[in-house]
Amino acid sequence: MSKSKETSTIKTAVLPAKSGTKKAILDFLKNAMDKKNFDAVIIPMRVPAGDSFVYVLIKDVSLLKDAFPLSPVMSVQGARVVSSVTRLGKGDMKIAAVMRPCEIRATIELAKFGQVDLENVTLISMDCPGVMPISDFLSDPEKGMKLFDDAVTSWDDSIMRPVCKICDKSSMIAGDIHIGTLGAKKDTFFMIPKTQKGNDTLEKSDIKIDADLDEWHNKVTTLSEEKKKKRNSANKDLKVKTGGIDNLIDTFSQCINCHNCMKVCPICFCRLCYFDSENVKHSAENYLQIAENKGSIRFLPDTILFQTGRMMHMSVSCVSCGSCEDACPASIPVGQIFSMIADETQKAFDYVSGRDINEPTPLVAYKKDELHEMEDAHD
Amino acid sequence: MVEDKEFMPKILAFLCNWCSYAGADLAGTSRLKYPPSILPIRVMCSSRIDPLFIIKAYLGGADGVLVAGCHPGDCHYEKGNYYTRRRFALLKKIFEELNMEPDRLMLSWISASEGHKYARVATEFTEKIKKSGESSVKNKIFL
Amino acid sequence: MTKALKINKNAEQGIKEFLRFLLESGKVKGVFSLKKINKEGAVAYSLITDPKDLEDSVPFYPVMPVTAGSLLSRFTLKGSPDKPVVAVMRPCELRGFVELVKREQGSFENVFTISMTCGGVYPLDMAVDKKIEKNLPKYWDAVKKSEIPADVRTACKGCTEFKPYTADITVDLVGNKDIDKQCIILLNTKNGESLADGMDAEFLEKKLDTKKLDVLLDKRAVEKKKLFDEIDKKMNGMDGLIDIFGRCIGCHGCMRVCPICYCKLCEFESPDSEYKPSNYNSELKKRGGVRVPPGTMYFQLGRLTHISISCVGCGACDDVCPVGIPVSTIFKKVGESVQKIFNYIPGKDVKESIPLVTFEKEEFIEFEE
Amino acid sequence: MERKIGVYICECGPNISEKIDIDKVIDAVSLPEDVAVVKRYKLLCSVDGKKFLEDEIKKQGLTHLVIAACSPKQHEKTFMEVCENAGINPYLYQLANIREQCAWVTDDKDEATKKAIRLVKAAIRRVRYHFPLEKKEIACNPDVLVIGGGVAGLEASLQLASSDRRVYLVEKTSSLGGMVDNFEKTFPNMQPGSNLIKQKILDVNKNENIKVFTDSIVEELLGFFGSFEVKVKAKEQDAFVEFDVGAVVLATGSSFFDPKQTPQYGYGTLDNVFTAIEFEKMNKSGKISLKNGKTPKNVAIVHCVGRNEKGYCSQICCMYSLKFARYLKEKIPDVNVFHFYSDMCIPGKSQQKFYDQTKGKHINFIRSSNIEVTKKGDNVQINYSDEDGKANNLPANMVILSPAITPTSDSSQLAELAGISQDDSGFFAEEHEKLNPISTSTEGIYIVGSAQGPKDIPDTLIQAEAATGKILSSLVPGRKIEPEVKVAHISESFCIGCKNCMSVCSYGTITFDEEKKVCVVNEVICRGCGNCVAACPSGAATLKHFTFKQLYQEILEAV
Repeated sequence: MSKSKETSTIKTAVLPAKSGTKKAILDFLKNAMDKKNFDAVIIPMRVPAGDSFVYVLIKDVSLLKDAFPLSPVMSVQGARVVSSVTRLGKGDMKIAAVMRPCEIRATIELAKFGQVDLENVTLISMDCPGVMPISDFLSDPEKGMKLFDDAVTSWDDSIMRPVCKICDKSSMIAGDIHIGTLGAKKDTFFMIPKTQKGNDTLEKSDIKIDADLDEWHNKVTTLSEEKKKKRNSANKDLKVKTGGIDNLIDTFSQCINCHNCMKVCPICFCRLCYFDSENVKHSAENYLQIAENKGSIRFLPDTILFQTGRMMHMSVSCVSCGSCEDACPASIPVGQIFSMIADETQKAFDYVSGRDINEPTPLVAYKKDELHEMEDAHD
Repeated sequence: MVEDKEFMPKILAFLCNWCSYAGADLAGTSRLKYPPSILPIRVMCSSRIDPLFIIKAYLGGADGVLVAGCHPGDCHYEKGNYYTRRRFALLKKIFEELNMEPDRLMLSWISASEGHKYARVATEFTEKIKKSGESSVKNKIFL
Repeated sequence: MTKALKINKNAEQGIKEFLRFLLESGKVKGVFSLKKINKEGAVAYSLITDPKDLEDSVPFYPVMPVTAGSLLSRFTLKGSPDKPVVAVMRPCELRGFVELVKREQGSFENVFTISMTCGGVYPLDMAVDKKIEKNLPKYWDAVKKSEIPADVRTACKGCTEFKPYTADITVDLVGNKDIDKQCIILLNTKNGESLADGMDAEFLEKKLDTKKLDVLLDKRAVEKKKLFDEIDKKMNGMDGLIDIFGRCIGCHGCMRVCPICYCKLCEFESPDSEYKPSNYNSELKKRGGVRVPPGTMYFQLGRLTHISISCVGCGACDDVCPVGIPVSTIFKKVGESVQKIFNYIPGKDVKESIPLVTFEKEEFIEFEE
Repeated sequence: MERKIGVYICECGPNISEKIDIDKVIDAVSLPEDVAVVKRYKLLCSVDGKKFLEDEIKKQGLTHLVIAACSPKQHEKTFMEVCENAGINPYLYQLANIREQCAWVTDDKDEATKKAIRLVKAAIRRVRYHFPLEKKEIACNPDVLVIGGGVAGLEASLQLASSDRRVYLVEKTSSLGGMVDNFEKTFPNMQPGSNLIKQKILDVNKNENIKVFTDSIVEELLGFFGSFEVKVKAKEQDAFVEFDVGAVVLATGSSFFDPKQTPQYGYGTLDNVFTAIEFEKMNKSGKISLKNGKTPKNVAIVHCVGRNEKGYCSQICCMYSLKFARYLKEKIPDVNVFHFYSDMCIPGKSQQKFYDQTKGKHINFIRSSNIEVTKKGDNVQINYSDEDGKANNLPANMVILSPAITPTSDSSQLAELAGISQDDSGFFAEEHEKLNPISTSTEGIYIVGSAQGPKDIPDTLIQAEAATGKILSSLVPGRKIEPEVKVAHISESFCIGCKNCMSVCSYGTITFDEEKKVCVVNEVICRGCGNCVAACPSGAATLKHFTFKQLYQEILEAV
């Protein structure tokens, strides 16, 4: 199996964006819908109150003008959206989903778990400057809009989610088409087809795919290297802060077991979480017995079990989107922690979540000759 | 567009099998006339009507929802309609509190022999809904 | 007049001494109380069996990480303790538990309850950076004076049910000027009396001073009206609701922390509520576009039909909402009005049926047309 | 398997075709790909029509069927049979009512057509979510348990017992006969009461298909229509007799209001104040006399004792009070009888006549209120207000009180045993006053006689015969019972055990599994109203053929 194709062999289209990239992307979508290349589009829209952005499945082209391909917040992880639309059947509509790279990677993970049917979906990603923590945006939406607009221009990540600040995959192409703004000349942007489906889509829209990718590629590589450095150092600090059982308990001491993190996680797709099931409910006497062993127990007692258990269940597929952290009412840096762990678990299996739809998730596959470092030394 | 036709509401009528549905049938066999706004949904007992159905119908764009069952004391299943009435009261109150057009919901007891009442209720409710106008919920995309 | 116990220590130390007596004398097998669980001072509910561990307990700490009603439900759902356990909880938490017991989600068997006249709790986000700890002196000062402490939960600001209905024991806090030096423990029930029996402390006959409670009640009522009026202005039909709930991210945290929402799997997360491609098709045909995941309003309205009748106004849903929707104010406002038509006060009496599983033959005639 | 839906629209002669543009409907509903065929036909319910449908289903290989025609009340079953004959499950079909609730009620043909399109579309949408339901058959036990050996129980036993149906008659006292056995004569024809009952007792005793238990009570009654398990215990014995029956007749009779609760009548404190049943017994013994052995000259009969307290008229007291006047006149020709009454209850074809015949010299009727009986010398005195409200009094030697009929003291116990409900007064509650006056909320358990409410002998016998009719027609030996198919079901994995469903169920269908802490539906008893489903907050309960999805899809299409 090949790792993703050498980027330099891929060609890109260069499109004009005289009235801004947003407008250009919407025009592209409108044009594609008019040509019946797509019947519907999944894209963020600003809610009427203006204080958030949500995904809308749009069929009526006239609604597109209010769409926001690069919204400042990620209120719902896009993978959940694609799953909602296609889980029970691919349907008869050709749909374009315009989302962030991490959302697309999660979508691909869900496809591996049968939670998404991609047959009729074209995944369109874009260079991502990050998203703002939702509470920051909510505190003053208008100011938030302005800050975000500035950040898109300057590519400054200081207002973004903590995991966005250290995201080294913010331009990773995992879907069918990627919209590149980095390295593009003024008033232009790239449309990079990654798959045959992407290629066809662009061709059907009469878009020529003939330009080199080097400028974009160089810029992205530089940025990604920078972020990787930042990431490594942040993770090192975090490991010191949260490593060891005592620190871990301290970190999660404010957890209220609301399981919001699980609920908004794009990878946690179970209808009923194991950690909410009958398996974790005990009798009063059981609880008292546990308490008596220690003098007292926190109630409910299974916070660390839940957190580590959830890691077991999803960390190889974690895309480091940070939705969990946005949803945590106790301000636990849960996104950063899970992201840090995910780095390690995925590395162990030479796996990158959402990188390639043909790569099986690590726990449903094995190689005969691997992971010997985990085994006892004696032969 | 041919002409501006008069607004004909879409009203869902949940009818219990034994009384109200039979009453509606009787209106038919008696050749009574009422507006085509009413669309019947047959359930065995009005107590099957989960308030969530009514919410769904409303969010789905129904201009009105009618819940009809046997008269209190006459329920084919003894006391189902008493619970229906409580659930309806609860839901109506919630709609009221949310300033959400409670008048689009209606509860009526119609027996198998009350074909006339059915036709009258259907007509009057339709008139009432016509006055309230088309439900704006129909066009909402952020539900 | 009720039998009461007077312990000459500040209220929190007093109740801790009482709890210690209960554990040491073997009258109870365990104590449910808020407790500091680490050096940082994080506070969580704990089940304490060793009297020594009571040292870190903070029974009256003004925070509600989870509602104790839900916890006691979890504690007793799979079988009650075989010897008494005592739980210190706020009036709304107790009401929540009563509602759960009515729904067979827990039991009072061998569960004794200590509650208090409640000054309210701080929102969860204030637990970060020790903000609550720093606020404590101001908090207790306000409680003493029958005032609403600044910055407490919105739900607490407008809560008019701060005196417990059914606690075995009530600790006199609101308006009690002497909480720094004495702890008055009212023994409301036989269970309460039997717990206190044998304690080396002063026994007296006492009654809650309704005047000082009324002072707070009036302030809270004013606050409540203000909250309700404000939200009422916003609840302007479907557009108003979309404005309020538009930013909902669908985490359903409000449902998960709600003491009344007790289903294993919420109906709104069940297969029944999922959209098939055909559903999307028909929605799109109608509206041109549809929010995904769908059903934000359906969830909120549906949850209102499911729980408003029993909403105890604890405010846990507000605390957990990552996007700051005033869930609790809306649910409490709707809740009170539906409770009124059924003449029902949730959590008041464990023997009273939930209105939706009972009926009277002559009622609600006004709803029929 | 691919779904292939066939849609057939009935012209119903001119009934539908003149009011609805059927071709337009066909056009409008032909779109979805799983709709394999849409056709019109002149009269689907005709023999030819049914044949046509059957052939179509087979020829087209249809999996689902939608018929747009008349009301399901008319022909739902007809087309279910067609489905069965054609080899598809009859529940994979839906009938859209475009006649009674569309064609016949809509003037404008355009509008009617539009409405018909919506109705048919909704039916198509719904039928996609139908799943096959299988008819169940259970072997039924034709035997019957009759509780109560009074006139009602005896009559029911005699009617039911036959060579292929055994009757178990359980009587709690030591002898059969019940209340009627006390009556020397019965109104209105003044025939000897004991003759009537004696013959029945004789017949029962010699009927080898009736097993009589006296001095016995039913200790346990479990199961459902067609299969109840019964445990009978003889008094003062520990051993049970156990047997199975298919139906139960409750004929446990009634009791009397205790006049001691109304001390103003002097019962229990004054001599020569008797209750009606005491007087019946005295009369049957052959001699009517005062405590001192003397013959009474002036006898007062007080009607409606306890009527206000109980809040209902007991129907038969006026008549037996009149009968008492006859008894008195027969045995003491010169006696003076005074009826103290407030309303005379003499309905029906023969009762007025009885009253007219009884009325006469020395039999006085005093319409009165505020009655009080006091002692006056050796005698008693009746103080009362007359019709004008004026206080008055009347001395008498003897007072007979006609008390209200009440439920027996063990009726609550019996109701619980049988799982049936009681009315506000404590009598067994019938399923429906008008529609099902002898059935109860538990199928297969019937109530007859005064256990259901005050009743005279003819009405009691009518009920006994009605109940036996129900049983004979539904519990045929050798025939299987088909319980309702469209019943509730509770998902064990989603049920949280809150018992909301149990609280609202009228039929005791739902039980609680203490081990798993979940509610369980007994599908044999369930009648399929769906109340429990709407009461369930977690969506664990569902009603087959009226599932959330089916209704929800229908709703969505309809709006």
